[in-house]
Amino acid sequence: MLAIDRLHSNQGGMAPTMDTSTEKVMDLHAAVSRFVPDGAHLSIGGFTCNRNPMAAVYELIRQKKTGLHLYAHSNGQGVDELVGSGCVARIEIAYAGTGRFAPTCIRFRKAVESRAVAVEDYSNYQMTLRFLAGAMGVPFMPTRSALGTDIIRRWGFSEQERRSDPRLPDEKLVVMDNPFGAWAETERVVLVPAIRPDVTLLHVQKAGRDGTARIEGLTFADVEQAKAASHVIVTCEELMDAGELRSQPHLNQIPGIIVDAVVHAPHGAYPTACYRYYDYDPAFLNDYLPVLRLRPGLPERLPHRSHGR
Amino acid sequence: MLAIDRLHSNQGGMAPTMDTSTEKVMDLHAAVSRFVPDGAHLSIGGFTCNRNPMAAVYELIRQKKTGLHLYAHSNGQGVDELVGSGCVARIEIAYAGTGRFAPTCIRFRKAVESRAVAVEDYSNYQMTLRFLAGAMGVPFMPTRSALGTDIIRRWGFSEQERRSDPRLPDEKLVVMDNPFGAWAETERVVLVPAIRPDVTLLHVQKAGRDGTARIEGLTFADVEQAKAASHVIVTCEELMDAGELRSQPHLNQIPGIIVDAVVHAPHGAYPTACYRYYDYDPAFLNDYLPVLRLRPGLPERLPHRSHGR
Amino acid sequence: MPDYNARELMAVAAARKINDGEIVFCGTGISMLAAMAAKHISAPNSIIIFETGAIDSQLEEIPMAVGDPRVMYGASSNTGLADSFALMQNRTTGRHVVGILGAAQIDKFGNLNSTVVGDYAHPKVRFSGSGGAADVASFVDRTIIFMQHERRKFVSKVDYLTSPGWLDGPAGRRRAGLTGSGPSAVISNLAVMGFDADSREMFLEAYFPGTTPQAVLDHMEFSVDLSRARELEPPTAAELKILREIVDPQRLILGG
Amino acid sequence: MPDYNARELMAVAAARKINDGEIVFCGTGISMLAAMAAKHISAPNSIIIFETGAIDSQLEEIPMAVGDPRVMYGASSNTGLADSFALMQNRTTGRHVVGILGAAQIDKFGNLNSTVVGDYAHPKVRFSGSGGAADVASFVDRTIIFMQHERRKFVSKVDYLTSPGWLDGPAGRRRAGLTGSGPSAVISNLAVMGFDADSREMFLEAYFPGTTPQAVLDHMEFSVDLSRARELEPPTAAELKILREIVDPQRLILGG
Repeated sequence: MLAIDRLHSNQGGMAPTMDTSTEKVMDLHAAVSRFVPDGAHLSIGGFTCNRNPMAAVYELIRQKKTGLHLYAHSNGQGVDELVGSGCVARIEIAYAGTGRFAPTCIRFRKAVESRAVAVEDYSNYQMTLRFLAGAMGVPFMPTRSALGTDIIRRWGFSEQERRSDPRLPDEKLVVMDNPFGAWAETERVVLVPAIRPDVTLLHVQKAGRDGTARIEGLTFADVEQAKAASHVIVTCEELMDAGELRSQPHLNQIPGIIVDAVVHAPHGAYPTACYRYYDYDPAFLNDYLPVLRLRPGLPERLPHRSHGR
Repeated sequence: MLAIDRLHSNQGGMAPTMDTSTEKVMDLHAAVSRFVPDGAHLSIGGFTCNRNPMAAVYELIRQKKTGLHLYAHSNGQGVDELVGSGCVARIEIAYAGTGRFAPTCIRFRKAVESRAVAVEDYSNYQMTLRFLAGAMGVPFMPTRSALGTDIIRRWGFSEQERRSDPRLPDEKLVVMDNPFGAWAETERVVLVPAIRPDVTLLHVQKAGRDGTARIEGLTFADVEQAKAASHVIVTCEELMDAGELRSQPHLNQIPGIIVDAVVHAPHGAYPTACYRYYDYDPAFLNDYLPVLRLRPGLPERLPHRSHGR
Repeated sequence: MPDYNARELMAVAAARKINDGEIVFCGTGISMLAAMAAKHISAPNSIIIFETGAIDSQLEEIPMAVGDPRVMYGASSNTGLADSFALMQNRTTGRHVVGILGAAQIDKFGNLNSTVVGDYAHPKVRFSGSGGAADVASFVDRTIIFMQHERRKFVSKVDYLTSPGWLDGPAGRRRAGLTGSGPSAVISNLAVMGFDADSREMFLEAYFPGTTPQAVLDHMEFSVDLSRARELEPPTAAELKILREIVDPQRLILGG
Repeated sequence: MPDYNARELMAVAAARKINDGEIVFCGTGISMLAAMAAKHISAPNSIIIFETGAIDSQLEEIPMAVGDPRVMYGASSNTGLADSFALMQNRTTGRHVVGILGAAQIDKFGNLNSTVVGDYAHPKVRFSGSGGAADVASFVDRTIIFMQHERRKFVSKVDYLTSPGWLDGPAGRRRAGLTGSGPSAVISNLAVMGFDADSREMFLEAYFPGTTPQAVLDHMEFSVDLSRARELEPPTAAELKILREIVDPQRLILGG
C-alpha cells in the first residue's frame, strides 16, 4: 500500500503515515504533487552551500506551491529560491546564507524587510534540537542556548496566531528553572518545542528503492529532520538496489520505513555541493546575485543550466 | 600535557579534563590506576553478550577497586563480574543479564537480595537518555517512558542519601506536565537526570594513538556514555595510527579529545562478542554459572582462559 | 494433525497476531521466531526491529540475544539504543510497533513485573530488571506478552510494576500520561488471553488443544471471564513447515 | 618591518589570542586563518571544530563556508550539528572552546546583533540571523569577535540581541542562567579591544600601527577606556610567512 492511500486530513496538516513497502521510486513531479500540498509545513536538508535539495526545490517552484511554512537551520540557496519565488508564507530559521557566495540571501532579506514572509528566529542548535525532539517524539528539548537574548524575548508569530493555529505550539519557547537544582551546573534552561514537519526534503548520495538512504560526509541535521517529519522525499545521486545498501547497514542513516518517495535526481543538489559527486559551483553562485538584481522575476531561468527540467 | 596532571578533586569526584595531545597509549594497569580511584562513578559500554570491556573489568578486579558507583543500561558479564567481586557499592541499571547464557546475572541478583549493593532501577531508554543528557551538557531529558510505573514511584537511594551526596541528583526523576500544552500529543513527561560518570570504559574494534575510536556494528549507548564522562578509557582490538582512522572520519564515533587513555587489548571483550573479531563464547558463558556456584570466591580464575593477564 | 510442542504452538499463536505492515519489536527467544514466522505467514510487509539499534533486520541466523551481532544482518539502518527507542516513542513510527514482551509476573490489566518478588527495598527474589520492556510498553500502541502459565506469575497484584499494561483500567494510561494502547494479548504455554475492549481486563480468548478453560484458571491467582473461550486452532502443516524449515531449522529456540 | 594588510594583521592578532590546548570554534573566512595560524605559532595542540560536525579538522584547503565539505579533511570524527553543539554545551569540552564570531552590531558589553537593524517586527535591514553564534556565545568560556570598526556597528544598544556577551554587566550571564564566560576580545580593522575584568565593559587594549586611540573612538557610538591602550605589535616576519606560505598561499581570504 502506498502511503498516499492513507493520507487524510489532520488539524489542517497531513497525517503521519508509515510505509513498509519496498518500492517507493517515483519521479519528482509525482513525489512533490503527492506529498507537498499548498500550505504544507516543510523542512529542507543541507547546510548553506552543501547538499540543499535543489531539484526538489525547483520542482516546488515549477508547481507554484504557495503558503508553505518553512523550517530551516542554516539553509542557503534552497531557502532563498523558495522565498524569492513566492512559495513561502512563514519561516522559522536560524540563518539564511550560502557562505562566501551571495552571503546575504538577498531575496530572503528583501522578503522579510517587506514583510512578504513572516519570520521567527532561533539558533542553529535550537533548530537542531527542535528537529531532534520531533524525531524522538517528545514535546521539547532543554538547552541553555540564547538565554538572556532577544531570541528568547521576541516572537515572530504572535501569541494569538499561535493559539489559533493547532500546527504551531502555543509558546515560541519556555524558560524554566532546573528542577534538579543546580545539577549539571545549570540553574535554568530554555525548552524549545518539537518540530513535526509535514514533509522533509533531503538530497543524499545513495538511496535504495525501499527508501533506505545513505549520506556521505557531513550529515548536518538531515537525519533528525527526516525522522521528525510525517513524510520524507529523498532525492539521490545514485538509485541502488536496497540489498546493496543493506549489506552495510551501519552506513545508512535513514531507515526505509520513514521514507515515502525515492527520486533519482543526479545533480539534485546543484548548484550546492554533494560530497564525492560535485563541488558547489562558485560561478553560478556568484552570478546569482547580479542576475537576480536584473531579473528578479525569473527564478526558473537558472536551474535549467544544470538539470534541465 | 597528560590529563592526569590536571586531575583535581571536585565534589568528591574527579574533575573533568580534556586532553588534546596525540599520544595517549598506555597499558591497562596504568590506565585503570590513574583514572579509576576507589569510589569512582563508573560506566561500562557494551550490551548483554556484546562488547563488554572485559579486559578493563578484570583489571579493576585485580586492582581490588571498591565502592564503585556503577551506571549501566543492559549490561551482562561486566556488571556481574564487578558486582560478584565486591567492587561495587551502588548501581543504577536497567537490566542485568547476558541473553540466553547465564541470563540470570546470578551474582548481581544475589548481591541485591542480600543488600550487598544498593540498586536503583531505570529502563534502557531512560538510562540512554541520561547518558545523552550528560553528553549534551543538559541537566535532564524528557520522555514518556515508564509513566505510571514503580520505576517512577520507587527510589533505590533515599531522599536523604541523595541530598547529602553532591554526586547524586536530589531527585531520581521528576514528572512534569507538558509546558507546551498537548504539543506532540503529550500531556506529561518524566524528566530523567543527566549522568556524568567520572570514567567510562569502552572496548572498540579500532582506536588511534590520539584517542580517536571506531566502533564497528551496533554502538548501543557507548558513544553517549563516552561523551558524558569526565574521563574515558578505550581498549581496542587494533591500535592504529591516527591518520589511518582520520582518513575516514565519518566512521569514527569517538573524537580523540574526549579520550584519556588508549589501551591495546586484543580479545578485550572476551567472553562477550566483538563484531568482526570474535563471537561470544557460549562454552565459557555456560560454564560460568556452575563454576560460580561451586567456587564463588574465584572470579579471577576465568578470564585467564582468554587474555591471560 | 501434525505433532507439535508448546513452543511451536506459542510461536504460531503469536505470529498470527502480527498484522501486515507492522513493526515488530523483538526480544530474545520465542518472540524472534514469531516475528520471523509472521513474515512468511500473513505479514510479508511487517518488519523487525531491535532495541540495540537494528532497524528492519533480515535475521539469517537466529540471534541468541538482542545484543548479538546477528541482529544487524541485512538491516536497513543500524545504530544504537537512542535511535531505536526514539523510533518507538515517535508517534509516526511508534504507533505501528507491536512489542513482544515477557515478564515474571502479570496482573489482570496486563501490568508486568520483571524486577523483584517481595518488597523493592528488601527483595526476596531479584530479576534482571526492565531492560527496554518499560519503554516499549510505554510507547507503542499494542503489546503481545509471552508468559509461563503459573499461579505465582498470574497474580492479583504485581510486586513491582515494571512495564505498564492498562494500569488500573480503561483510563489508567491516559491519566498517567501514556499515549499508546496497552497489551492486546498474552500467549502462554496453556492459552491465549485477550483484554476486554471496555474494562481492559484479561479474558480467556483460547485454550490450547489438550487443556480446558478451568485448567487454565487453576494456574492463575485471579479469575478471568471464560465465556468467550474457544479451543485454539492448532498450527497448520504449512505453519509448522515455515517454523521448522525456514525460521529455526536447527531448533535453537524450538528445542528438541 | 614587512608590509601587511589589515586582514593579515587581524588574523595574526586573533591567532595570538588562542591558547595551546584550546578548541577553536571557527566560522567562515578570517577566523579560519587565525585558527590555522595559531597551530603554527603558539598553540600546536589547539584543535579546530566546526558546527557542521567536523571535530579536529586538519584543513588542507581553506573551506569557503562551514558547510563546505573541505572542513571534514583529516578530522578525528565527523557527524552533524547535534554532536558539534553538544560538545560545546558539555562542560568538560565546552569550557575549553574559544569561539570566534562576527556580527553586524556590538555594544560595550560585547553583545552581538546579527539579525536586524530597526525593530524586529518591522526591520529596516534584515541580516542572515544567528546561525550558531548565539549557541556558541551561550555555551563556551570565551569568545573572540571580529568586527569592522564603524560607528553604526559599535553601538550604544544593539537593535536585536542575537548572541549574548556580558549582557548587562558582571552578573548578567549568571542571572540569565548562562554558565560560560563572555567575550574576551574584539579584533577590528583598527584595534584590539578587551573587556574589563570587573566591569566587563569594553576597553581599548591596542590600536593598530598607523592609527590612534582617538581615531578608534571616532569610529564608535559609545566611549571606552583608552588608558590601557598601546600600539599593537605588528606581525613578525615569521607570523606573516606562516600566514602567506602555509595557511593561505592562494590568498583566498587574505585578498590581493
